Amino acid sequence: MNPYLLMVIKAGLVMGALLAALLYLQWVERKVIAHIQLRLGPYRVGPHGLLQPVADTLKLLIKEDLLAPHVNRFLYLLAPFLAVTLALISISVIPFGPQIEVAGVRTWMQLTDLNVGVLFVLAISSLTVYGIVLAGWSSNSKYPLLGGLRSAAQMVGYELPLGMAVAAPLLLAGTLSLREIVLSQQQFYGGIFPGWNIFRLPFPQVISFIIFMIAAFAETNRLPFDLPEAENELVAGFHTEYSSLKFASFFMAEYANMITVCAMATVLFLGGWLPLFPVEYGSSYVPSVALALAGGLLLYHGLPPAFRRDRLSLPAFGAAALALAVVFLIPAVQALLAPLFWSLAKTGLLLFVFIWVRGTLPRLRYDQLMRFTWTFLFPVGVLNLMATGLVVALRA
Amino acid sequence: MDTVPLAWFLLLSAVLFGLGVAGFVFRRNIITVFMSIELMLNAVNLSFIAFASRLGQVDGQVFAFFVMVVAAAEAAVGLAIILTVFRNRATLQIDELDSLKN
Amino acid sequence: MATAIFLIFAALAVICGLNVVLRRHPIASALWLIGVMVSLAVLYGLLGAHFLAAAQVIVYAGAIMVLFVMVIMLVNAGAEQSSTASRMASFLGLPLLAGLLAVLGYVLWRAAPLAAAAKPKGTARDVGLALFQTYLLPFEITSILVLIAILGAVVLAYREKD
Amino acid sequence: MTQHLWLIPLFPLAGFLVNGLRGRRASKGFVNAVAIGTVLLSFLWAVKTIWALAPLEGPYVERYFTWIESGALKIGCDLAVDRLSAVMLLVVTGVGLLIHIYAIGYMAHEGGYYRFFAYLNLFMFFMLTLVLAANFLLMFVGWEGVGLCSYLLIGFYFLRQSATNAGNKAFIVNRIGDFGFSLAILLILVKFGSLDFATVFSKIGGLPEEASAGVLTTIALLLLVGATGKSAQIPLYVWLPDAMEGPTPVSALIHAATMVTAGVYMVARSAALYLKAPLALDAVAWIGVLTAFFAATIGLTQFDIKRVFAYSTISQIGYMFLGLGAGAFGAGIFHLWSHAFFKALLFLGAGSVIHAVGQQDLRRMGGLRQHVPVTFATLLCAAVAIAGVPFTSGFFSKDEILLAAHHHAPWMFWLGVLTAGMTAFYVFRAIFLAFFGEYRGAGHPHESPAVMTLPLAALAVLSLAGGYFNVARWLEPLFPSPVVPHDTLLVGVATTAGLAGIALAYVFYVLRPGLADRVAERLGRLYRLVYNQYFVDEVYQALVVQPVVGGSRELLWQGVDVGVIDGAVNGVGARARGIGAVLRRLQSGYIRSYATWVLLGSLAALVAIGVTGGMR
Repeated sequence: MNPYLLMVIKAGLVMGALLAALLYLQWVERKVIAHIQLRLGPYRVGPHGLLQPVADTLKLLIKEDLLAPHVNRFLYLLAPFLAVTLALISISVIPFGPQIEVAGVRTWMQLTDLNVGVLFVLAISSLTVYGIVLAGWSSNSKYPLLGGLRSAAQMVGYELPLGMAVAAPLLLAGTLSLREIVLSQQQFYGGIFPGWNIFRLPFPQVISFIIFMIAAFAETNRLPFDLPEAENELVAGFHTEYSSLKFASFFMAEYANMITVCAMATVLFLGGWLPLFPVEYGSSYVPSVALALAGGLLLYHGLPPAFRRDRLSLPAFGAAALALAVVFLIPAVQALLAPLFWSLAKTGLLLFVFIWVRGTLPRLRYDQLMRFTWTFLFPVGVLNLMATGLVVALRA
Repeated sequence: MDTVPLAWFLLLSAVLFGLGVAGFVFRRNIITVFMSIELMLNAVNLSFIAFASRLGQVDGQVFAFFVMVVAAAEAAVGLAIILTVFRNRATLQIDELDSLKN
Repeated sequence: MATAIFLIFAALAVICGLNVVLRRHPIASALWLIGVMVSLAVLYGLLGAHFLAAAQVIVYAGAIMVLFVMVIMLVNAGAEQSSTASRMASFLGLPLLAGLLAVLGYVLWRAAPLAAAAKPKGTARDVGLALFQTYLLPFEITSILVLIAILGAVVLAYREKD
Repeated sequence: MTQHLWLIPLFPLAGFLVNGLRGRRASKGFVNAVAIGTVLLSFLWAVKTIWALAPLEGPYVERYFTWIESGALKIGCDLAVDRLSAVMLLVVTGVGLLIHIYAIGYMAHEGGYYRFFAYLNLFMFFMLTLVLAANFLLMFVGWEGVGLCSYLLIGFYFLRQSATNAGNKAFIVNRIGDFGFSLAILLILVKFGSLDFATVFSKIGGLPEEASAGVLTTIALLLLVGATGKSAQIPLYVWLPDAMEGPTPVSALIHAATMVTAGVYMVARSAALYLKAPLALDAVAWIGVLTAFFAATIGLTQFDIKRVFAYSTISQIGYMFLGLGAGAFGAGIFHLWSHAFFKALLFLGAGSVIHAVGQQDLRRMGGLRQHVPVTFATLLCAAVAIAGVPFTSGFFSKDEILLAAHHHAPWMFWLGVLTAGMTAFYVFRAIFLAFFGEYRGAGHPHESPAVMTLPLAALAVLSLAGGYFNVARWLEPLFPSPVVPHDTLLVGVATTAGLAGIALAYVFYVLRPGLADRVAERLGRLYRLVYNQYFVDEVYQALVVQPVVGGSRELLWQGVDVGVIDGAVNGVGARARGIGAVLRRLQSGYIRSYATWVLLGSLAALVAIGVTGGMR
């Protein structure tokens, strides 16, 4: 098969899935936060508000595109473009599954593998700050400027612990290629316990993982580190002056970044597409079981639904889940999709943690934020890296 | 894959270096002057890496790496100096910073 | 293919470099400079120096230039004004620059062509081995230099509380 | 099994560090405990080491690390013990310990208490280094170190002008000797390529007799210059009487028992060298006997009790040199051994007297027998020992030396006997003046505390009994002794001289108290000459000091320094200022101008490289 055509197909698939995920991640977030706060969340547009993202997108598309007279036009327009582009690029090197064969074509479930994949992701993520900084600067107005400045300091500050946290598992893996990093976590301790980097002996990387996640919160400007857009201090921070589609771009960039860092965490620490326990113990059936459980739950709630409006949607989704569970039992599909399931499940779990944290933790003060990274997170990261390096060197 | 002649890289490097020199000599804003220096460093790095690549050695890349590290250190200190100067003199115009005269 | 990539990004680098020098506003210069750096990163990749390509983006574009942009924003620098205080630079600058470029061009023109090496090195492993074996001492000294620079920057920029 | 010799000097060093750094704020009890404790440990370790190494036939060497390495030259930090240094070790640590204890009482009411003990400990460290050193350079370190401590302790009462002057004098005069010593070390290095005692001395044995006599004699004479400086021999003895400005325990420890005998030790250590340089050995004997005689004559006339003993020390060390020079190295060291006891005792006793009456002039004492009985009794022991009364320590050692001297050159023997008589006379003169007759001073003299009298008693026992350990015989394996027939007649002559001296002193100062002054009047000019110490200080002042000071002031300062050096410096400055005035034009203050200059420079450099063919 023509490699360029294959590339285009794969890119199309990944892009479509990513954009859909971006749309619905927002819905999931609103729903989860609503449930944390004992509310229902979006409910009106479509069943359980499932069509809300579509409505929102429509709204943003047709809103008036304001262009304030005092802005630096070129940069003002460049900033959201830059933000969203950089946020979407990183996904291209992240592997979602092993080599598969579809209709006689063998390929990896990954757009491309660089031998410096990790560095590539770090490089791209170090550029994302420009989107925000430029937005803040070009708006030519007080709050965006402050938001941009804060963002620059914050992202530079948290990039260091992030790098330290990433470097530690790299020492264990001995490669910079994301695909090989996943493959290096294949073994099982005692035949059952996963050898993911987070548990990987001789020096478990739990500390690196925690540092990575904390830094990831800051890098994506999420609560409790969303100082650049702290609405009670800075109105809306760097995107105060933005509206319409450009505003949506920033939103998209934020969610895309979230997905990227969660996928990175999955690859680096949680074994990527590798199952939780060996295939011999039936890990390939986990997707079916999970889907079946979900379907059962939906049917249980849906057959006499609590609200009348759910009388169709709940059973329908339940049935769909059950059907999917059956599909996952087909060996060919199972071999294809089980790794994908694992990788998406882990990423999804981490995304849930992101939302969960947003629903629970208050925002930090700015000085606390900076002090935390420079005086605690970075030193701990360095110590952790040194300990890992020492252990690895001693074992070598 | 065809290879690009080394001379092209060196030419590009020379052009960028010349641009950096021009910025250094003709620009009046101290930050821009500083950025011109970075441009020159980058141009030199390109030469280093081009030579390293063509000679099949890694030493040139290591040198470029050191240049980057030193550039980072230089940027940190230089920008701190610029900030201090701005704080004391409230100007970034390079020609106004002439207290060494007489 | 490689030639095409080179031509595209070399042109990009030169355009960006021209803009660095020609734009009046420091922030514009900074952004164009980032353009130069990213273009150069691509060229490094083309030369097989993948590690340095990544380092170029991470260190230069991601750290140093962020610092520049931050400082520009902090001091809220406006477009620069022209001044003619330095007669030396105004009269001698251009001829000297032309002379420098002429000499460099002469050197390039006279330089003997180098045969392409069999296999360019440049992966993280190659650079890492060179750094931590052959160049271990310089590397460690550089780390001390960076430490001193950090201290120096902190001391310089620290505002004494009255 | 290693003996950890390094511990011996290390203990006092630790004491010095503790007392020197923390002593100011510490209590006296703490300072005492540290100072005495470290010396005690050192003493015990020395005894233990010698015990463990007995019978110590050959030298025992411990090599620690290479101190200096340059080409073929390799100087180690090595310590060694043989019988010679064992004797010195026991003297230094044992007598040192007693004097430390004594000093507790003597210094009880003085300022700078901790400083005093810190210096004493430092002195012990350097002295032990000197004794234990296994090569000349390390020995030189100890040598210089004890000189430093001597300077510090002489000038201990630094608020007194005379004390600081005396300290300076001691230091400067010693520099002359040290210069000789260092020259000797360099010569040894050139000649033998090593400074290690064992290497050097074994190489000496293999040298051809005639070919190397000149160099060896030069080395030996230079070493002798060093020894005369440190051991206060003619012509460099002038510092020792003035050194009595220091506290009395210092006089006892440094300027009687240990440091001043370092020269004797050094000559004995280099015995192999001197035996190959008979001329130098003769010089040693000459210097020794002349010093002994002249110092004794001066001692006859002095009224400061410490000065009397100081000249006595010079004289006695002269004896030791005489012994060495006569080839009886063992006898010299034997006298060093017994002298350490009785001279330390004399000084400590004198200190006790000074402590009792508050001043040092013999004319202001008298009749102290009843007031300070213990001091009197112990001083008497020391006096009989130094006078060579039979069966005391001085009797044995002095006789060994005089017998050897007779064997070497009879006139030296007779001069020595005369000196022995004078020695007995001036020591007992001091005793009689201080303890007999009527008390001529003011106030009520009182006996010293037990902490002072107990060391006195211990030293008294050693002074009387120390001669029964025949050091000379014990050292025989080290030195090829000349066969000296024991001649009872000669011994009898020497002893009689001593007893006669005592009797004469008794007549002059107890039986007929006015006689001494009448004799002095009768002798007139000669008495004044001796009383003023032969005007040696004045002669040195006129012959050496004045020309040097004058020359420095007129020629070096006004001429060379002001004219040439200052002129050159000022000229350079003026020239630089002139050039700077021109170059200042370039300093426009505009960074861009500088940048242009840099551009010009780099362009020029490129072109230069191209022109010179660096570019192909």
